[in-house]
Amino acid sequence: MTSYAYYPGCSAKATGASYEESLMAVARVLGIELEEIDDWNCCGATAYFSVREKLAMAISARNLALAETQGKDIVAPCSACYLGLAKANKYLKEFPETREIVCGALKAAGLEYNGTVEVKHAVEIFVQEPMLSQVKAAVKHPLTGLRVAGYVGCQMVRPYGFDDAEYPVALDTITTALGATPVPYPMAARCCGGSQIMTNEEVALRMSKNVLLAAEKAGADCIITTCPLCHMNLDMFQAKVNAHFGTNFSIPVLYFTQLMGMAFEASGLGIEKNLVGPSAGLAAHM
Amino acid sequence: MASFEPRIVAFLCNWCSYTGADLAGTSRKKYNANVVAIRVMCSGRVDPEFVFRAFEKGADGVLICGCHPGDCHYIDGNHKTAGRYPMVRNMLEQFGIDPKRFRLEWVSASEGDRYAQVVNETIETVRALGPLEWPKRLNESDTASPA
Amino acid sequence: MKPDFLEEIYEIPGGENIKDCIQCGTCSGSCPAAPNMEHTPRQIIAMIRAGMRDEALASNTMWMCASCYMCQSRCPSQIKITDIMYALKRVALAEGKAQPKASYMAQVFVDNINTYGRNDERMLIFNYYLKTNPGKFLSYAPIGMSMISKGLLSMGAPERIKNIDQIRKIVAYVEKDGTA
Amino acid sequence: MSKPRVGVFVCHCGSNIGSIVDVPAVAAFATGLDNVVYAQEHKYMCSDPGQEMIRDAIKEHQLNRVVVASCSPLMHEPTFRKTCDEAGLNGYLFQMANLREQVSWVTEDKAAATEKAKVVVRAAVQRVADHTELHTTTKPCTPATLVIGGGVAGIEAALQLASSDTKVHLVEREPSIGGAMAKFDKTFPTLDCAACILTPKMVQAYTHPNITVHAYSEVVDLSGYVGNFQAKIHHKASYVNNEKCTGCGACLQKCPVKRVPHEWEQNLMNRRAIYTPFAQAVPNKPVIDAQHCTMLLKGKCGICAKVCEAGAIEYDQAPEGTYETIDIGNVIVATGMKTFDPTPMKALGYGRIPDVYTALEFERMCHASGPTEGHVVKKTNGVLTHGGAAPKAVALVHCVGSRDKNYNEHCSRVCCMYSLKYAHLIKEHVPGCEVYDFYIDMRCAGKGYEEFYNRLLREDVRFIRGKVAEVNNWAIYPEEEGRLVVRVEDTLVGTTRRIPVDMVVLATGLEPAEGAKALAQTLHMSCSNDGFYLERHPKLAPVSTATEGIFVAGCCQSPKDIPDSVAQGAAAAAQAIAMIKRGTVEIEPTTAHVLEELCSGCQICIPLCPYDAISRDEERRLAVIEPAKCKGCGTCVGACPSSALQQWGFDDKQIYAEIDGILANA
Amino acid sequence: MAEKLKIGIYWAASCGGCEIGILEIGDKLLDLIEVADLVFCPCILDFKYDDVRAMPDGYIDVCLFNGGIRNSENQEIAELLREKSKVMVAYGSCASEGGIPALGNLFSTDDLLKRAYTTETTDNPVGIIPGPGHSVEEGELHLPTVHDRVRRLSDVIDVDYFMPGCPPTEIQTWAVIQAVASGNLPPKGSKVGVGDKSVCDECDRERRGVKIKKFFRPHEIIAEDGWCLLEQGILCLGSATRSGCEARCIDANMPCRGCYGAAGESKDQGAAMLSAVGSMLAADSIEKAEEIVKSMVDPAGTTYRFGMAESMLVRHFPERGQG
Repeated sequence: MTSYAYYPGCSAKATGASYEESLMAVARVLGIELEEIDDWNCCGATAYFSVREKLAMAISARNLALAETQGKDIVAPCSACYLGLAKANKYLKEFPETREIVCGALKAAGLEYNGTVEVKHAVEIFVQEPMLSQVKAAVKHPLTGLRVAGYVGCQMVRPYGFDDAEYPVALDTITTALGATPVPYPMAARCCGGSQIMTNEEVALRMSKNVLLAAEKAGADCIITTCPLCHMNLDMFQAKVNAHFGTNFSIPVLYFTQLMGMAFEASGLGIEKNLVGPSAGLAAHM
Repeated sequence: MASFEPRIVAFLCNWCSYTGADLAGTSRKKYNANVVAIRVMCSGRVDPEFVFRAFEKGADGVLICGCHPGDCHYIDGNHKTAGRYPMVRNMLEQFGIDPKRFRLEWVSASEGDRYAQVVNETIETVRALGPLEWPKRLNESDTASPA
Repeated sequence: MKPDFLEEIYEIPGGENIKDCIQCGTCSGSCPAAPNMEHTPRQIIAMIRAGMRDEALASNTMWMCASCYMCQSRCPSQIKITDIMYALKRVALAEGKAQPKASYMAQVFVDNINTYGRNDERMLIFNYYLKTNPGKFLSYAPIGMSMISKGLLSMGAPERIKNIDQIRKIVAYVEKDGTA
Repeated sequence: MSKPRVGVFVCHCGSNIGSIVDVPAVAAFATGLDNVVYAQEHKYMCSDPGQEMIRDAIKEHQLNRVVVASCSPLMHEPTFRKTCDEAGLNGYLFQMANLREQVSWVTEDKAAATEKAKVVVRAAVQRVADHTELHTTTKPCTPATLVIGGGVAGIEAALQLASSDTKVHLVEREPSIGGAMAKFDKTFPTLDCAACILTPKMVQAYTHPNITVHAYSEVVDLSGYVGNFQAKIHHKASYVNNEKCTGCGACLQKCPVKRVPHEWEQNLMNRRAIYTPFAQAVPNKPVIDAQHCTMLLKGKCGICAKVCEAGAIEYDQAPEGTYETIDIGNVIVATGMKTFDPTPMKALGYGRIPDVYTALEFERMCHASGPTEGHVVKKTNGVLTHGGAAPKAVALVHCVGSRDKNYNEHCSRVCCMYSLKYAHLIKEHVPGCEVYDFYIDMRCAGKGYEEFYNRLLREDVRFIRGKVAEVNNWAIYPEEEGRLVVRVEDTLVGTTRRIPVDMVVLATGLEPAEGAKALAQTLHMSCSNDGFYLERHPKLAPVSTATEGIFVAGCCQSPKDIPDSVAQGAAAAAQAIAMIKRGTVEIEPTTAHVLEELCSGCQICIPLCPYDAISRDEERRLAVIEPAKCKGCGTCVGACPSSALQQWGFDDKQIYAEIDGILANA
Repeated sequence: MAEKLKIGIYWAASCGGCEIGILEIGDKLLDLIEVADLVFCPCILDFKYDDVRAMPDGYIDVCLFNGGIRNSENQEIAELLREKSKVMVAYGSCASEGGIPALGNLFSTDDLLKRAYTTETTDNPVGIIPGPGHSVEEGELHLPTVHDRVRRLSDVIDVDYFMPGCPPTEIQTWAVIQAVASGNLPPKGSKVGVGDKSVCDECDRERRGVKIKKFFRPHEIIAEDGWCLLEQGILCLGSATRSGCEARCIDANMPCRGCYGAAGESKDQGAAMLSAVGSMLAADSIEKAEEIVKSMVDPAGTTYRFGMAESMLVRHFPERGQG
């Protein structure tokens, strides 16, 4: 059975709890082992990277070092964590001076990292064969007729990532595998405002609005996300968007793992924790 | 051994590598001055005896550059060079000469930058290995006085 | 003494590519936040190269950056624009030229990590608005309440990771190295 | 030979060498070397006074060896060989020391440069002592030229050659000559009709008694040497007998297979299974597309044969085609370019949004015999017909796949100008249509080009300085509904904009033609990093290549406009003609030869020679080398285990001397 | 009748095969006795070095010196015999090219002594490694100093003629004796009884232009008769080895081992062999070549089996040699 070092990331333990729950539920069904990295720390995230570049790499690398002792590749469900870890991993290999400082720092903390770990996003482990076939096989309740807008946002696909940076397909692949219908969704890889939501709320809300608008136009019954922060902006702040722009979106926003869970008829998906209630189309499948 | 300046003899094929080396010049790429090039029409002309001769006469490293496989001006002369290369390396190793002192690289006529880079790399590798001083080693090493 | 501004930029991995900018504007055209920036990313690069240090550092541009990396993935000169924005934030913070409101967030976040090893969102939000706009904090009450009701916000005290000392050692090492 | 008396001449090359290398010191150093009887410096050794100095010194000091320490031998070796010859000293008793390209230009530290210069000179002095007199041999030059590529550059070259009574073989892989230009509607900046000026030249070339046009054919091998090449030409199976075919076109009308994508029309319309690429095709002989012809696939149909009164249809032609070997004296390569495929640039929507077009697609759209009969219209349900709706606004996007390190770093040189042409054509075809022209830098270097730009400025084209970041078809604001949105920074204003349009034309850049690399290998030419063919010298020999007797012209060497391509075609022709009129070619004497007293006929060398220049004399048990066939690579010499093979000008002694010279004080 | 010819025969670093080689002249030995006296030959008769020291200079007419110079004794006697001999012949491969013992040149003297005196093939419980001045209870032993490298006879004394071969053929030997006897000597320094070309000149095997895909040692393959051994992947040194032996080994379906030394103008037998065989590989890239070369065992030991002391890299006078 496939086994990974699981890196939850901070949100998964709080606002993103239902992402973790549903991911675990789905992994159980597919026989994927996700062994949480013991005593992991923050990935550095955008905010940290932006003001303490090398330091962010160093603390990020601590997780890589921990995972290396497990001898497994890392799976991160949060796109920001994915990028934080992947970036550290990449720069360590590409830029000797960075490697020097970071390895020095790890050494100071009694750790070492030899660059043997690969960082994967949670989506990645499901879309690649043979796992994709197993996903199809695990579907008990095909989500026939459900129109899904697959939203991956930014950091899962840019600047690195395994899917197209402009028009990603991974989520549509999964959606189709679950029997549902992916809607053409131009905003799939556009920014939700993410890290700006607190510092420049107005800007962030406008971005979220465009993401929601495109989903509505596409006639989506729901949006699926791959990141707790995106989820927060699109779900929790949907009301704020409506208030701010006088729109009246009511588009349920699910973690893609929740959608998978529904199709698998798995329990403990935390769907009830999403703020925007199910649309008619979605309710039909719940 | 603070400032050891290695001496590198480079054999360059006329069509790709020597032209590439000239391009490095016309585009003013700077590289270490410790390499001196010998022009041959094709890297296939480079007889292993030349390589040995260079080491025998005190070279610290030897570099051969030819056209990329497939680009040889003489169709496949560089394949012959490629064939001799690993043998010569093994042989040098048996004589106690570090094979890293002997390098074969493909440099095309448009790869001026690459030539400069290859030269600098080679010199740094050899510098790290230290002086070879083969003639000195041969002279010193013997007790007997020749007639 | 301060390093030369451009040097500061070159110093980031791949930062030297800024020399390759042809001022085509692809970055700005790709930027979702550009309309709210005092200077577009392209202009900021021009300003950096023109040595307009203070203007660039005082700009809100880098603080508007949402880190979506669209500019970077499209740049025809392969410039790591997002990283450059980060570098600007660092210099601005280091020299106290940063727009206060904007820079608090990052600062709070960093303190947060350095103390707990992880990011406790409640502490983040609380500390941030404490510094910037306590009134605003209340506007989050509805969301906050619904989150609590959904069990997405625990009321427990923030917890540290076991080996927080490792984080401290790492921080100490890199900070003394001065290149953080 | 009498004891060597070497003269060393060190050049300052203005400041090129002099500013880094201490030339007087080098000259002084040379004086102290064995065999050196005279050493002198000069500001410009290649100048008349410089050469005069060498000639005088040879006579005055009875020099029997000369070393010139200046630039690269690839630059001036012939010059100084000639200088020696003029002074009665055999040009091969001369050796060049490269102090410029490989010393002064590449070394920062002056002291180091001077030291290296001394070493290089010492090596040359030691080497030249072992030089022997050599003499170039002359061979007759076959009075015929092979021109590869029937575009405007190739046609021009062929016509020039033909008019000098030289036989020409013009090889074109498409069914018709004409190349890219034949696809164009108008040409910038004069706006005259491409077909009107090109078609006569095509016909002229095809009918010229001195020109044999091999259409639908490719060069698959080139052997021999300058003046005496043999080219192997592959004639692809066309299933039509060109002798019999009258070009009446009956078959084109009757062929029932109508849904074949028309490559020549950029797949914007369909063609039949038997076709000519375009109406004015030259030769006007159809070819059958074996992938789609039901007769060839399933043995059913045969209509074209039925309707062909001339009985020219030959289904039984060998599918692999036929081969022909021709003798020529030299070769002109004019294989042109292909345009960049923008599909990978997803942000620009090509292939996803119907009304985003490449430059060539739009060219065909403007063309009276193109898919829309010259109407500039939008697609209707994804299909382009002349009935389509006219756009209200069109965006012209510059630098697509050019000046972009993710694709091609080079500037394609013609996109700015043809975009201006399109801007004008759109205004002409669709009165009142808004035209937005998005550029990074407007590059209008050429006769009448800037004037053309100025003219367009007056034609109310909206020029916006900014590379288009994105083209999408989803509206955020009402005025964008149902249209395409161009996202860009107007860099002159410093604001980002969303501009709604109905059609986008991508100014796709120029790339090396399909198969350029393979042909380079067939002809033993080099490519530069951008993949275009490498000229011998970017300034002084722009249409020559490193290979004697092979010339390049047009876009295969780098992106060019039509006037430059034509000029190069003519220039290459001039060089080819010069060689042929001379009637002979000089063969370098630096070939391999056998020392018979040492050769044991082991035959190691024989299979190594790519030119079959070595054979075995059975009764004498010796290797024998045919000098005319030997190209002087020296691979056999390097391989000979008993040093029984040597190469004139590169023999073991000379190279040993050079090695020893380099390492003299090691 | 004229005074009989005085012949000296000495063995330095050698195996004794050369003496057997001399016996190979068979019943010509009787003719030899007619015209010559053996005045010095430790291998056959009991002589003391002092007997030689007692001889007047140039007393010996011709000295057939075999074996390379491995230690101080070899060198001392070489110098002594040079004084006492009119004509000095480097007899056999060891004296002229270093021969088998010179393979030791690839190793340090210490390694050689350890290998010789301490490895399993030697019964030496206390692990004695003899050296100059070695004390046993009987007293001090004075042994020759082992040099760091085997050199050619011509590296330590002035040699008149060279007669390579392991051992030289009876024809060569007899030719030289006759030459000296009759007094019509070839020019000084010439190699006697050999050709200028390579062994291929005397080999009739067929070349088929086949490229080498793998190398075999003689015991790994049964070579096809009549077909060039090199093309079959057997490292036959014929093409890089001086002719004169009539390709005897090859006729016996065994590869030439190169005992006559480098052929023609070649300066270095091993390098020459590599240049030839390297050009024959079925490889169009460094990677492929490396793959094939893996099967070539001990290139130096094979291509310099006899010529090691002559190779450029371990030759004695680096500053000498054609330039």
